[in-house]
This record gives sequence, C-alpha cells and structure tokens, in this order.
Amino acid sequence: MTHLLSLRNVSKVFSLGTREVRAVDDVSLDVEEGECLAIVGESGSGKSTIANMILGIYPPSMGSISWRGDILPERRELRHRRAIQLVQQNPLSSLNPRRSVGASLRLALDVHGIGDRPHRRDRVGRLLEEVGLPADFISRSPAALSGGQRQRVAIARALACESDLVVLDEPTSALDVLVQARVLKLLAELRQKRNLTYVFITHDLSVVRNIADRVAVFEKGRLLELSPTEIIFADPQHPYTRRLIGAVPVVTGEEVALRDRLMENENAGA
Amino acid sequence: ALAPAFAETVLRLDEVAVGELDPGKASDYADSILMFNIYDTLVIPVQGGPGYAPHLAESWEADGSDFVFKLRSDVKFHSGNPLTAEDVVFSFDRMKALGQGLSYLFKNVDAAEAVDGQTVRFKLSQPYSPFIASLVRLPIVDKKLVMENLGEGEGEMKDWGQAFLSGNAASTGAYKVVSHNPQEETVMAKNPDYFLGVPDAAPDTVRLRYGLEAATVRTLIAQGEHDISSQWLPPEVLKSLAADGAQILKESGGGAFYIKMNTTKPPLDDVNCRMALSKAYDYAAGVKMVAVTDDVAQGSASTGAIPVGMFGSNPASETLSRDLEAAKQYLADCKYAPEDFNLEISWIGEVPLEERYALLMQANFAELGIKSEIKKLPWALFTEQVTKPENTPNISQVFVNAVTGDPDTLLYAMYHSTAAGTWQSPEYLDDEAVDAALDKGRTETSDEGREAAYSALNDRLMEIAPSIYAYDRQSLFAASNRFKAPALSDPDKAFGLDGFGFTFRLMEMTGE
Amino acid sequence: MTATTLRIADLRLGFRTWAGMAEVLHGISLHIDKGERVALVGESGSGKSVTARIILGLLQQLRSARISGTLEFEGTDLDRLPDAERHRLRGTKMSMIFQDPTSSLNPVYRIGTQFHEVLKRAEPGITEAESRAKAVARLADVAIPDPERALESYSFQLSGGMNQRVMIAMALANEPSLLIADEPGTALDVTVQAQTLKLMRDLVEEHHTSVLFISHNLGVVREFADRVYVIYKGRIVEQATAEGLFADPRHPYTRALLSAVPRITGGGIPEIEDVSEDYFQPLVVHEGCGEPGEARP
Amino acid sequence: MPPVIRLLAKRLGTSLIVLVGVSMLIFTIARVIPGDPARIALGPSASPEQVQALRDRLHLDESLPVQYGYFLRDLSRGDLGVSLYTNRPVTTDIAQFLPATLELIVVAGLMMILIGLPLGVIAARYRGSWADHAVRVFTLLGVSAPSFVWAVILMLIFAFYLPLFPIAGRIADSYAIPSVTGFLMVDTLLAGNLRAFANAAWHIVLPAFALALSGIGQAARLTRSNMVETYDRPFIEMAQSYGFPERRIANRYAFRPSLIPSLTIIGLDFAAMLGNAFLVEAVFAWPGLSRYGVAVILRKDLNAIVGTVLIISAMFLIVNIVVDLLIAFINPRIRYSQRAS
Amino acid sequence: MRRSLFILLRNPLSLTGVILITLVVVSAVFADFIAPFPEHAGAVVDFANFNKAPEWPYLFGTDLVGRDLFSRILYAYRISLVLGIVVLAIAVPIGVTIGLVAGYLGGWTEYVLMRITDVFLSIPPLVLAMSMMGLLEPTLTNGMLAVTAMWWPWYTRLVYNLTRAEKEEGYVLAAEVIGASKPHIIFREILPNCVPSIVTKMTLDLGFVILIASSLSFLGLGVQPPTPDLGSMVADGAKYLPDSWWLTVFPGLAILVAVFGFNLLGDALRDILGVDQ
Ligand SMILES: Nc1ncnc2c1ncn2[C@@H]1O[C@H](COP(=O)(O)OP(=O)(O)OP(=O)(O)O)[C@@H](O)[C@H]1O
Ligand SMILES: Nc1ncnc2c1ncn2[C@@H]1O[C@H](COP(=O)(O)OP(=O)(O)OP(=O)(O)O)[C@@H](O)[C@H]1O
Ligand SMILES: [Mg+2]
Ligand SMILES: [Mg+2]
Repeated sequence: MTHLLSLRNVSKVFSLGTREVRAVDDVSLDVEEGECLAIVGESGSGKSTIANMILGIYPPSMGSISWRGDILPERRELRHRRAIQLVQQNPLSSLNPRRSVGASLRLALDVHGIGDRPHRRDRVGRLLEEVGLPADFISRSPAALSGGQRQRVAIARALACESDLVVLDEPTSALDVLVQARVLKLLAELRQKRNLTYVFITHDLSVVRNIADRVAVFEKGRLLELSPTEIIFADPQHPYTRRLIGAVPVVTGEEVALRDRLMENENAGA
Repeated sequence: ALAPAFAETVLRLDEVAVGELDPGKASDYADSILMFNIYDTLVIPVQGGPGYAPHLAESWEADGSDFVFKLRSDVKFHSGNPLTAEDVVFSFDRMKALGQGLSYLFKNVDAAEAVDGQTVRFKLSQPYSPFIASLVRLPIVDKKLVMENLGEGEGEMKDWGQAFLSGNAASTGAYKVVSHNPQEETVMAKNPDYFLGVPDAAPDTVRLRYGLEAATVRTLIAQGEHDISSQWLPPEVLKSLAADGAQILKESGGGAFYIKMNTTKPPLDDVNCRMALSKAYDYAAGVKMVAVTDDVAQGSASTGAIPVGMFGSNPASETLSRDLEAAKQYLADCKYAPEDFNLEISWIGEVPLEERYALLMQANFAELGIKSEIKKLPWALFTEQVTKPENTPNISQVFVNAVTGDPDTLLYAMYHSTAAGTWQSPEYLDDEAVDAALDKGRTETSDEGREAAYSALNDRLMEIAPSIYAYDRQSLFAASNRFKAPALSDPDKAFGLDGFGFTFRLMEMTGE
Repeated sequence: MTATTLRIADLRLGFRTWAGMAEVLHGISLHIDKGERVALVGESGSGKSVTARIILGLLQQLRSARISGTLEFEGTDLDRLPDAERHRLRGTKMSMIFQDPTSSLNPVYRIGTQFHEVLKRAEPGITEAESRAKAVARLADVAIPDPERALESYSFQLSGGMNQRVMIAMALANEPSLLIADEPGTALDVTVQAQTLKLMRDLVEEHHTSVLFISHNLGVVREFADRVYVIYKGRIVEQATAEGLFADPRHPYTRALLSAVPRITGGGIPEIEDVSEDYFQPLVVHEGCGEPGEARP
Repeated sequence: MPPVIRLLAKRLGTSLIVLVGVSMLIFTIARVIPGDPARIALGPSASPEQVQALRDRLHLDESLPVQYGYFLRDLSRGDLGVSLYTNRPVTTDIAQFLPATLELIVVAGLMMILIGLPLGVIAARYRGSWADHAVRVFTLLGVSAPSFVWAVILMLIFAFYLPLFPIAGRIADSYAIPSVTGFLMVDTLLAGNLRAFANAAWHIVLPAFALALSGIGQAARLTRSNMVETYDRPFIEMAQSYGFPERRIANRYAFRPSLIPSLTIIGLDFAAMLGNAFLVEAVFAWPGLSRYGVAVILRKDLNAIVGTVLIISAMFLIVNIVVDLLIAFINPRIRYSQRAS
Repeated sequence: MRRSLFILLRNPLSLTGVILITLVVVSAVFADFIAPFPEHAGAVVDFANFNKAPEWPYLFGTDLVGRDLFSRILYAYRISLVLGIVVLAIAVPIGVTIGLVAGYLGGWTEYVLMRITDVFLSIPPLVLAMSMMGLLEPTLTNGMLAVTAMWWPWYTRLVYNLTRAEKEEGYVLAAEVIGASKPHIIFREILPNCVPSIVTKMTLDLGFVILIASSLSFLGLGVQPPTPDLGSMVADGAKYLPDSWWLTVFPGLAILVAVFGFNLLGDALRDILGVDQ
C-alpha cells in the first residue's frame, strides 16, 4: 500500500552566515489518504519548515519526500503543485491586498487551467458559497473583510485547485474563539465532503484533540512521538508532550481533571 | 602693525580662469598680464605711439632676413643668474619645441643662435616685417634655473621644464611670483632688483584672481574689496558700477568682434548667402548692446574687416549698417533657397554676451525667412571642433585681437588659406587674392606698402564676406579709485598692444 | 469594607475619523478592590486595550479621542487631578505589562538602563549602583537565573519568556497599587505562558497588588482572575466571580464564548454563530458582583 | 567586537567591487566623449606630430580594455596620471582643491545634523501641532529649491543687501595662513590665529548653509517620519505607561531607534552634497574641486575626469561605510548579532 | 474617495500643494493663452525694452534682450514638466523592473544587479549627469537621457527594498504554492503592492527632476537657447545681481513654487495611499 505522502529521513539545515540551524532533524512520517494529521510543537520546533518542504517551497537538505510513492523532484511539476495546497496562519497577509478576492481565487484556476474560461467566474462564485461566503464577495478587496472571512477565502483558494492534500499552518491561531470555532467546523465539513487530507499544524492542543486523527509532536526539529489522537491524550509517552498538554488553559472541570492526571504522571515519571 | 603710510599697497584684479605661467604656453589675456609683468622681452611697445622700443635688447640690426640683437648687460634673473644670449636662444627653442601658445608667431624664424654672450642672431626663412612686433611674445626664460629643474620626459631636454614652469617663474620681470594657483589666484610682489627699478607708487603686491563671477566682482568693488574687473563684465554690470562711482578704464588694442561663417559647408559656401547674412545683421543693435554709457561702450561701429586705426582700415565715419533690401537681393541670387537653411549659430559658453548676439542673429535672419538654431559650445570643445571643416558650425563668434599689435597677427591667422582650422579661422577661407594681400603685408617693409596691401585686403574681404564684421572692440574695465593707471585712462600713454596697459610698475597707488 | 483601588463609571469613548464619529465604548463601569485580580475578557476590538489606556491617561492626549465618564483611583477623581499629579501616578502607583514582551522593551538600550529609568520614577535621585542592586533583587524575585547578566543584555538577546519576567519585575518594582496586564504573554509559547502567569499571580498576591487582567482567552482568565467582566463591542455584558462565571454563564454571548472553546477532553466542535442579536442583550450581574454605589440585584 | 570587524570587512570588499565598477564606467564615458583630448590639450597651433606624440603617451590608440589595463597599473602605484589641463599630477590637483570642498561639505553636514535632526524631533514630538507644520514648511522649502538657488538668494539677502557675510572666498586676503591640512578652519587653529579662524568661519557660513538646506530638510523630514513610526511601537507605549517624561521619550527612547533608518539616508544626502557643492562653489567663488571638475569635463581631460570621479565616489563609499559603522554602533542588534546583514 | 478628500482638506498644506501644482500645470498647458508675449519664448530681441525691472506689461521684468520674463517662465514650466514626465517615464520602468527582479530572485542575480546599481548610486548624480552630458550634445533629449541615467537606480533601490519585504508576505507564498509563474508573481502580485510607494516617490521626484535639470542647465549643460529654462535663467541672471535682481529671483521662485507644490502633493499622496516611510 502506498502512502499519500511520505517523508523519509528528512532534514533541513539553514545556514546563517557562519552558523547553521538544523530546523528539521531526520524526520520520517507518512500521511494517509483522507486523514487529518496534526503537527504540534512549540515555536521554532520546525513545524512550518516541514510544511514548506511538503509544499516544495524549498527542498529538504537530506532525505526525500514522496507523493503516492513517487519521489518529488526539487522543481515541482504543476500537477504536484495542484495536488498540495496551503492555508496560512495570518489571513491578513495571505491575500494580496491589491487584488480582489475573485482575482486571488481565479489565479489558481488560471494557472492549472481548471474549467473553461467563461465559466471560471461562476466557479469562483460557487467556491465562495462552499466556504459560506456570499458570491458577491468576488469583487471585494481583502481589506474589506474580517479575519474569519479572509480565512474562508484562503480556504476557498486551497479548494480551487481541487487538491488532495491541504497543509494548514496554524489556520485559526489569529482568530477569536467564536470565529475559530466556525472555521474549524467548516474545515471538518469540507474534509468530509471532499475527502480531503489535512496536515494540520498548530500549537493549540485543545484544537488538535477535536479535529485530528493522529498527532505528531515535535521538539527542536525532532519528531518525538506520533500516535492516534486518543492515545496521545490518554497516555502521552513523552514528558514533553505531557508538559504541552499540561500547559493548555482550560475552562471546565473535566479538563482540569485530565490535566492534573497527566501532570501527576509527569511528576511520577520524573 | 605698521602705520598706514608705510602699509603695503595691494592691487587686486581678476581675469577668467585659468592663469598660465609657462611662457611657452601663455596665450590669452590673463596669461598676457602675467607675462608682461613677470617676464621681460627683448622689445616692448612704445608708450603713447606706434612702434617698438628696446627693452632687454639694447639695440638691434636687421640683416636681410636675419636680425641681430645686443643684450643689456645689467639684467639679472630673480635667481641671481645674469641674462645671457644663451637664455634667449633657450627661450626661443623651448617655444618652438612645445609648439603651443603663441609659438605660431615664430613659424618664419628658423633658428636663434648666440653670437656671443650678449649677442643673439635670429634667422628668418623669409622676410617678415612683423618679426620685431612678435618679440613682445617671446618672454625670456632663465635657462640655468630651468635646466636645474627639468622634470620627467624623453630626450635631452626631458619635459623642457614644463612641470617646473607651470608653477614657478624663471624670469627677470618687475614682479615676482609669490604664489600661483591656476584656478584661484596668482600673487605677485615687487622685484626690488628690477633692472629699470620699480617706482614706489607701484603696488607692492598684486593679487590676480581667476574666474570670479560678475556679481561677485560687482559687489567686491562696491564694498572696496577689489580694484580692477576683467574686461568680460557684461555691460549692465559695468553700467551699475560706473553709476556707483567706479572709474572705467579702457584699452583698444586693435581687435574686433567677428562673426565667422564656415565657407566650406552649404549654404554659406555661396558668397551671395554670406552677403545676405552680413547685410541682414543689425550692426547698430549690436553696438548698442555693449554700450555702458552714452559715450562709452565696449565697442564702436565697425567699418570693415580691419579695425579702425590699423593699416588698411577704412575711415571711422564709414560705418557698416543693416540693409535688409540688399540682403534680400543677395539671397535671391544665392543658389540655396531660404528654406534650405538651418544655420547652426554657436556661441562660446564662457562668454555669455555672445548668447545675445546669437539671439540677435536668429531674429535678424528670421526676417529673411532663414531658420537657425543656437548652440552653446565650451571654448575647449569649440577649438577642437573647428579643426575639421565638417564639424565647424555654420556661424561662430569670436573676439580676436592683434596679439603683437601688428595687423599681420590679427589677419593672417584668420584669413590665410594655410591658417585655416583654428579658433581664429573657422571660415576655412581659401581665396587667392586674400592670400596674396596677406603675404604682401608681411613682406613689405615700408609703411606705405603695408597700408596699400592691407587696404586691398580689406576691400577683398568686404567683397567675399567670410565674416560679419560686427564691431571694433574696446576693452572696458571697472575699477576702484584707489589707484591710477595712466596707460589705461590716458590715450597719450596707451600702448598699442592689448594687455600691456596692465604693466603694474606703471600704475600708481593713491590710497583709499 | 475593602478599599476600592479603581472605579470606572459610565466610561464612553469615541474616535473622530474620516467617516465621522466611531463609538468604541458605550458606557462601561467596573471596579477593582485592593488586592483583587479582575479580568476583562472579550473578542478582538471589543475595547479592552483602550480601557487600559484611558486608565493610564494615555488616550487623553490623542486629539481624535472623545472621552467621558468617571475614573477614580484610590478615592480620587483622576479627571480633577492636575496633569502633573496624574502623570506622577504612572509607573509608581500604576504600571502596565504588554502582550509582546520583546517588542515592548527598547531595542537600543540595555535592560539595566531601562530598569534604572523605571526605578527613578519612584525615587528620582536613585544612583546607578542603588538601582542596580534593587534591579538584581527584583529580577531574582521573578526567577531570572543570572540577573547581573540580564541587566547587561539587550531585549533581543533574551528569550521571550525572560523578557516577560523582566517586564513583570519592572512593573512591580515600584510596588504599584494597580497593575494592568494587557494580554500578557499571548505572544509566547503555551508552556512559557503558563509559567509566567503563575509567577505573576504569586507575586501580586504577595504584594496585595490590584490587577486588571485583559485577555481574550477564557482559559487563562479562569486560572488567574478572582472576578470577571465580559465585554462585547464596547459594552459590559456580564460580570461575575470567576468561579461563578465558568460554572454558570448567564449571558448568551458569554455562553457562546465558553462553548466555542475547544475542550482538551474532546467532544468535537459545536455549531456557533459569530454574531447574533442575542449577544446585545443587557448586562447580567451575578450576585454580589455589582458596582459599588449601584443598586445590587 | 568581531561582528563589527566582519561587517567592516564585508562592506570594504563590496565597496571595492563597486569602485572598480565606477572606474570602468567613468573610464568608458570619459573616453567616448566626443573630441580628441590631445588636440584640446595642446591647442590649435600644435602640429599633428605633437598631437600624435601625446596620443601615444596617453595610449589613446589602444583598445579600451588595454587602456584600462594601463590605468589600473598606474593606479596600483597611486598614480592617477597627469592632468592635461593643469599639467600637474591629478593627485596633486585633487589634493589642492579637495580640502576646500571637503571643508564646505563637513560644515554643511554638521549643519544638516545639528539643525535637521532636532527639527525632526520637535516635529515628531509635537506632531499635528503648529510647530510640526512650521517645521514641515521650512524643511519642504529647504528641499524645494536647488542649492544654487538658495545660494543666490542667501547671497542676495545676506551679502548684498545686508552685508552681514562676505560674498566670496574662504578667508580675507589679509590673513596668510600656512597650509598644513588644507582645511582652513583647522589650519588657522594650528597657526593659533583665532581671528583668522573666526574670519574663515564667517566666510563659510553662507555657502555651507546654502548647501546644507536641502539636507536639513531631508534629515528633518526623515527623522520626523521615522520617529512618528517609532511612536507607534510598543516600547514607546510602555515608556509612556511608566510615565517617563515626554522630553526624555522624544530625545532618547523614540529618537535613537529612529536614527537608525535615518542615518542611511543622511549618508546618501551627505554624498549628494558632493555633487551639489559644485553649484554652490560656483556662486560663492569657493576655491574647491568644482571649477576643476567642470573644467576637466569640458576639456575632456581624461585622467582628471576619471581621477576626480573616482575620488568623489570613493568618498561617497567611505561616507556610507562610516554611516554603517555608526549604525552598528547605535544599533546593538548589529553590534551583537552573529550575522552581518 | 471620501477618505482622500478628508485627508486633503484636513491638512491645509496638502491643499496648498494641490493648488500650486494645479497652477503650475495650468500655466504650462495654457501658456499660449496666458502668456502676454507668447512669442518671447523664442528668439525675439527687443532692445527698446531690455533689462527692465518689473512694470506693466512686464510683470516680472524683461531679460537682457528684452523678452518678457513672465511669459518665458510659463513656457519654461512646460519644458520642465515634459522633461520630468519623460525622464520618469523612462527611468521608473527600468528601475522598478530591476528592483523587482533583484529583490525577488535573490542570489547571484541580486548581487550583480545591485552592485551595478551601487555603481550608479555612488557617482554623485550631478557628476554622472555632467559626464553624460559631456558625452552627448547638450540638447533637451540628451539632457533627459543623462538625467534618466542617474535616476533609475533610486527606483531600483526603493523597489528592491519593498520587494524584499513583500516577498515575505503570505500572498507571495500562496501564489508560489499554487504554481504561479515568476513573471506573474513579480509583476502581478508584488508590483501592485509597490505602486503606492512608487507613485508617491514619482510625485516627489517630478519636483526633483526639475531641480536636477535646472542644476544641469545652471552648469550650462541643459536646454539650449532660445528655449526658456528655469535653471539657466537663474544661472545667467545671477551675473547681474544685485542690480537686475528680477532676472534671478523670479525664475528661482518659479522653481521653488513648482517643487514645493510637488513635495506637498507627494506628502498628501503618501497619506492618502497609506505609504509608510
Ligand atoms: N528561511 C530560514 N532561514 C533561516 N532559518 C530559518 C528559516 N526558516 C526557519 N528557520 C529557523 O528554523 C527553525 C524552525 O522554524 P519554523 O518556522 O519551522 O518553526 P515553527 O515551528 O513553525 O515555529 P512557529 O510556531 O513560531 O511558527 C527556527 O529556529 C527558525 O529560526
Ligand atoms: N486611535 C484610535 N483611533 C481610532 N480607533 C481606535 C483607536 N484605537 C482603537 N480604536 C478602535 O477601538 C476599538 C477597540 O480597540 P482595542 O484596542 O481596545 O481592542 P481590544 O479589545 O484590545 O482588541 P484586541 O484583542 O485585538 O487587542 C477597535 O475597534 C479599534 O479599531
Ligand atoms: Mg510556523
Ligand atoms: Mg488589545
């Protein structure tokens, strides 16, 4: 059986003048068709670097990435670009402020020649509706949208390519809770409907708990553990994972209980 | 400090940049002032009359085409070296070898040789009557000093002392160089050991500044910070200064303002076209432009090719004037139609006054239906462009004067066919009658003979109109009242050579 | 009866803009007793930060701002105070901590220099040496391992967590009676944030400092605050003790807010509206949580 | 401080590359200007043989790269060739005229900093007030006329109508100051002649101010806009919330970080003065490099053109390196960071 | 639109700028109708009325060949504006393209392009233009070329810095992920975001081009007579100070007014377009 995407011994080294930073260190993991794989870790742990390598923004320094069994070349072909899409953290900068919503969405259609020209406009309208926005947003400029709306446009853009895999790099961390909830809901629904695969990058474990099938925990560029979500939260193997979960601010008593239980283990383990 | 009565007297004047101190290269007005005061020559012009008087030479004799000079024995260079015939020979050889500045004046001199310590012989290749006059342009250099200071270069004479002489003097003159900065100023001080002595009244120090703006000079004089302006002040500024009480000094050294037409390029290769232009030019307006007061101007109406007062000139009363009708007739005879014209009228960037003449011509010629465009040329580029007839503008403007005071030095370089292609001769005139008259003028020895030759020349030049003879030039200087300069204010004490009026030893400081 | 450190009544704020007047605060009232930790929670743009800035008197300088209402600090009406007096309160009696600790410290001066400046607020004549000794002690309080070195450093040479501690040490250095914390540490990693919040909580408890704690994160508020005001679009919609609020949220907005927080125990994402008419329902005050001087329900 | 040394080394390297580029560019330009330099230099009466001899001496008949090779060879010996115009080594000429220009530029630069920066600080601190508007008008006027127009206007007012300042020159004739450094204001002090120093200073005021005006305007505008931006940064709000005195916030907390981006541009302005000095010098008869520069270009004096431009560009690059070092000094981030940006 | 108006009207200086520029442009465009002596823009000589102080009908006096200065200044504006616009029309596309390409592509391309830019930047603009003018005949066209040669690097520098900042923005990443071509990203995505800064700088520069052109003609390298040119008028008039002050003062003020106006307008535009720096 081939995985949808697999990373084999992938490392990424950045050189800063005389110093080298090993942002990702010998990571191997597979993404299965249709799943939502969460990648969690603290700032600087290499999450975005992994995402960028998956997207082909830059190649790995070592190791390989393969798509449905084929190793991806350094210069991606258009079909690979189309297959893997991205939703970024900051909805403010991810849309070109000087182009209308419609123009940003059409770019994907034009580049990949999706649909015939005259019908592309309608297609853009349908995409907007699919993410819960009125079709007349086509001519709006991003500046006239709220954060949540922008994030929906960004999602629509990822959908436009009819891709198989969407990498979501902290897609909701800049949003208010209410808005976050709705965007997460939308993402879950779309996954269902379109049979999408997600790589969901976040530092918010409470989000992960509610959306991911499997969780990969990163620290300083290394993959610490990778397990199904249930298992991670029931019985985290790594003290670092426990610390992460223990630090999540919570609002209900049950949650406190779970946290306390994990912290106990942690103390016992130490 | 010293009491005012004994205070050092300073004379301050200015000229255009840049002052050339090397006698082998000196050529323009600023250089002349330096040469006439720092160096001496074998002869000098007679004050208040025509002719040349002995100076470093006690006497001379012409021997066919050879000239033999007897030198004074009491002359010492600033270095203390005595003046000998060797120095004269060296100065001549150096001038010829460098081939720059006014060396062309000595084309007809084959060699100079020292007969003995105090006697020099010049051998001319042909009879050349202006030769004596040319000698005022051969400053005598201190050979011994120069030889001690030769710079890098090839051959026996290396650089001929060019590096040394560009910043130092090796001379006998009434003034010594204190400091010399070719961009800024030359400071000169009295030479107490001058062989003729220097009167006490003459300025102790002279500061010759270069390249001051007209407005600066105007204010400096008004504020008592400057003494003599250059001759290049625009008439308006002279007017303002005169109104403020400045004295106006003048010098007419046999020069004129010529508007020169390139006779090799269409349409001005046709004499009728040239005649048309010279008839269309508004002479009266041109003279009015340089008027300072009702009776003083930087120029007077011209009468022909030769300035009034020189051999061959027409009487002062026969002034040229505009004749548009005649111009139209000439134009009708011209083989080019007016619409074929697009005259390039150039003017020298360093002489802003010429811009006005360019505009005047443009307006004048437009009345004949002739198009023209005005082109500003820096002097250096102009002198280079005129070396090729095809690069030479249709019309150029130049002020020319007789560098030795002799008409030959004014006219030969302008109109002889062999002299074509210099800033003086952008006409590229090639006319047998003119050449013949010019050759006659320089070989004739009698005054009558020369008068006749140049008169014929004048007539011929009026006939074929290589130039528009715009006006006879007179140099005006605005000056403070701190001194007197008889050679520049009293016609009876004037010299017939441009720049010689600036002999500082003849000036008198009078105090504030 | 406990003394009230800060009392705000009917505070209104509008900004003049090119599109006319933009009303930001629609008459909010709140108070903080001595030693009490009060939170102000609400979504982005609801008016939390502007409230903090008005308390410090920073917004008053802005010419486009129009402010009305009462501000009382330790019993004195701040608006009646001469400017100089009011200015003197800043950094001495009131101090503030900001969201992003690293960019809140001046990048071109050493921490020690900035600390000295802060200490001079309370004690203008303080010498370098004295201030250094004091700063070292304060930094030790916030568990900075090598305080001497930290003082010699620039902000960009320290980690975000360290800078946050430095900020806390500075804010408490002059023993203020009111500390305003505007989303402290939300720019930091969760683990670091949790640690510094705990540290801050211990310190203010020790010094009996009153705290106005501003946040959009209900979880953080629950761990830190005694009492909570929920603000929605410039209006306080619910006020209650922390316990009371989380146990029994009564305003529709608060309820929506709470249910929108994903639970670490799982349970999926609930269906929620971002905006609803219900959110504009009038203020709900829990028992014993009313404003002083007002009739309590 | 190794990072600073590394920064310096890197900037020097880059500057050297740029300087080579400059020399190639100007070398080419100087050689394709129409006209025969040898003919211009020797004048109309020189014979063709003499002209050819000079052409040979200048290698004018070789190909351009070969000529450039000769140029580099001479340059490596510190020899920029001989000026055809003054017949002196170009280095001598430049050494003679440069100090006057530099003195003018240094004084103007000081004016730019000492007047421009405080104006900017005031405008930023009182932004929106009448003081801000007044500064804006003043600085805008400063940048709105070329320095020669200001030179002429200042001269007209303060030298002609109100003869408060001298209208030309560097010092009154009556002072004879031995030239040591070429900087009159330094030489007068070295000579211990305070009156001469005062006189020289008095001469330099108008030209320097005319030259500085646009720089003052630029510096003030830039400082203002950078400071206004800095005022929006969190650390200023923090300083305000701690009640630091407004003056201190303006003069220290907001000013210093704002200076960092301003300095780069101030460095460029300083360099622009090198060019503008040409114009001001012409008006005030200031015996600097300008007249020489204009004259050599007009006379196609190859060596002098290349030499002058090269020296001016080198000074420009040096100024920029100095500015970079200054920034490194002010900005601890560069001083301590491992990477040199 | 309403916001722009608000910003303009709020600031009296911006309004002044708009008014001044309107005046300048109107006088340039309608010089034929406004100028009392339109023919004085060319080669006219009138020695009966030369060097006259301001008096009716010569509002600003006459020059040394008797031409009305006021008329000549109006026509000089025309030349200056044309010059400014042409120079920018050539320099801006060149400079912007190089800046975009260097900033976006990085690596060797960036190094080479930016060092070339540095070469042009490190020759003082006036000196560079002078050398260029020495190379070419002093005509208006060549004047424009010379000014263009010294102008483009400033746009390269500006756009290069902007591009490097924009490159980090998410929308560029988004376009790359989609697979958009480099030209598309450079010209369709990044360039539009640089436009406000470019337009603002162009407005400011229109003034500066006029300044530089004046400086060139002050040195005698610019427009040739009889075409009126503000810089040469100041330069030529300066010789007649203080007596014939009008020859210098009015052209000088004319430069001041135009450049001042463009500066104010540029400032206003910066506010309206929300350009920082
Ligand atoms: N282009 C780059 N050049 C140099 N270093 C880089 C680059 N991109 C990332 N790094 C470094 O690599 C490490 C990992 O960065 P990365 O952005 O992947 O972290 P992250 O987990 O996404 O963090 P965050 O939660 O803050 O987004 C960091 O130390 C970062 O400084
Ligand atoms: N100077 C100002 N001029 C105009 N409007 C302002 C100004 N400052 C704040 N506002 C507006 O006031 C409202 C409240 O802003 P405030 O900063 O208090 O929000 P907040 O609750 O702190 O939000 P966040 O969680 O995003 O920090 C916002 O809509 C903001 O746009
Ligand atoms: Mg990241
Ligand atoms: Mg806030």
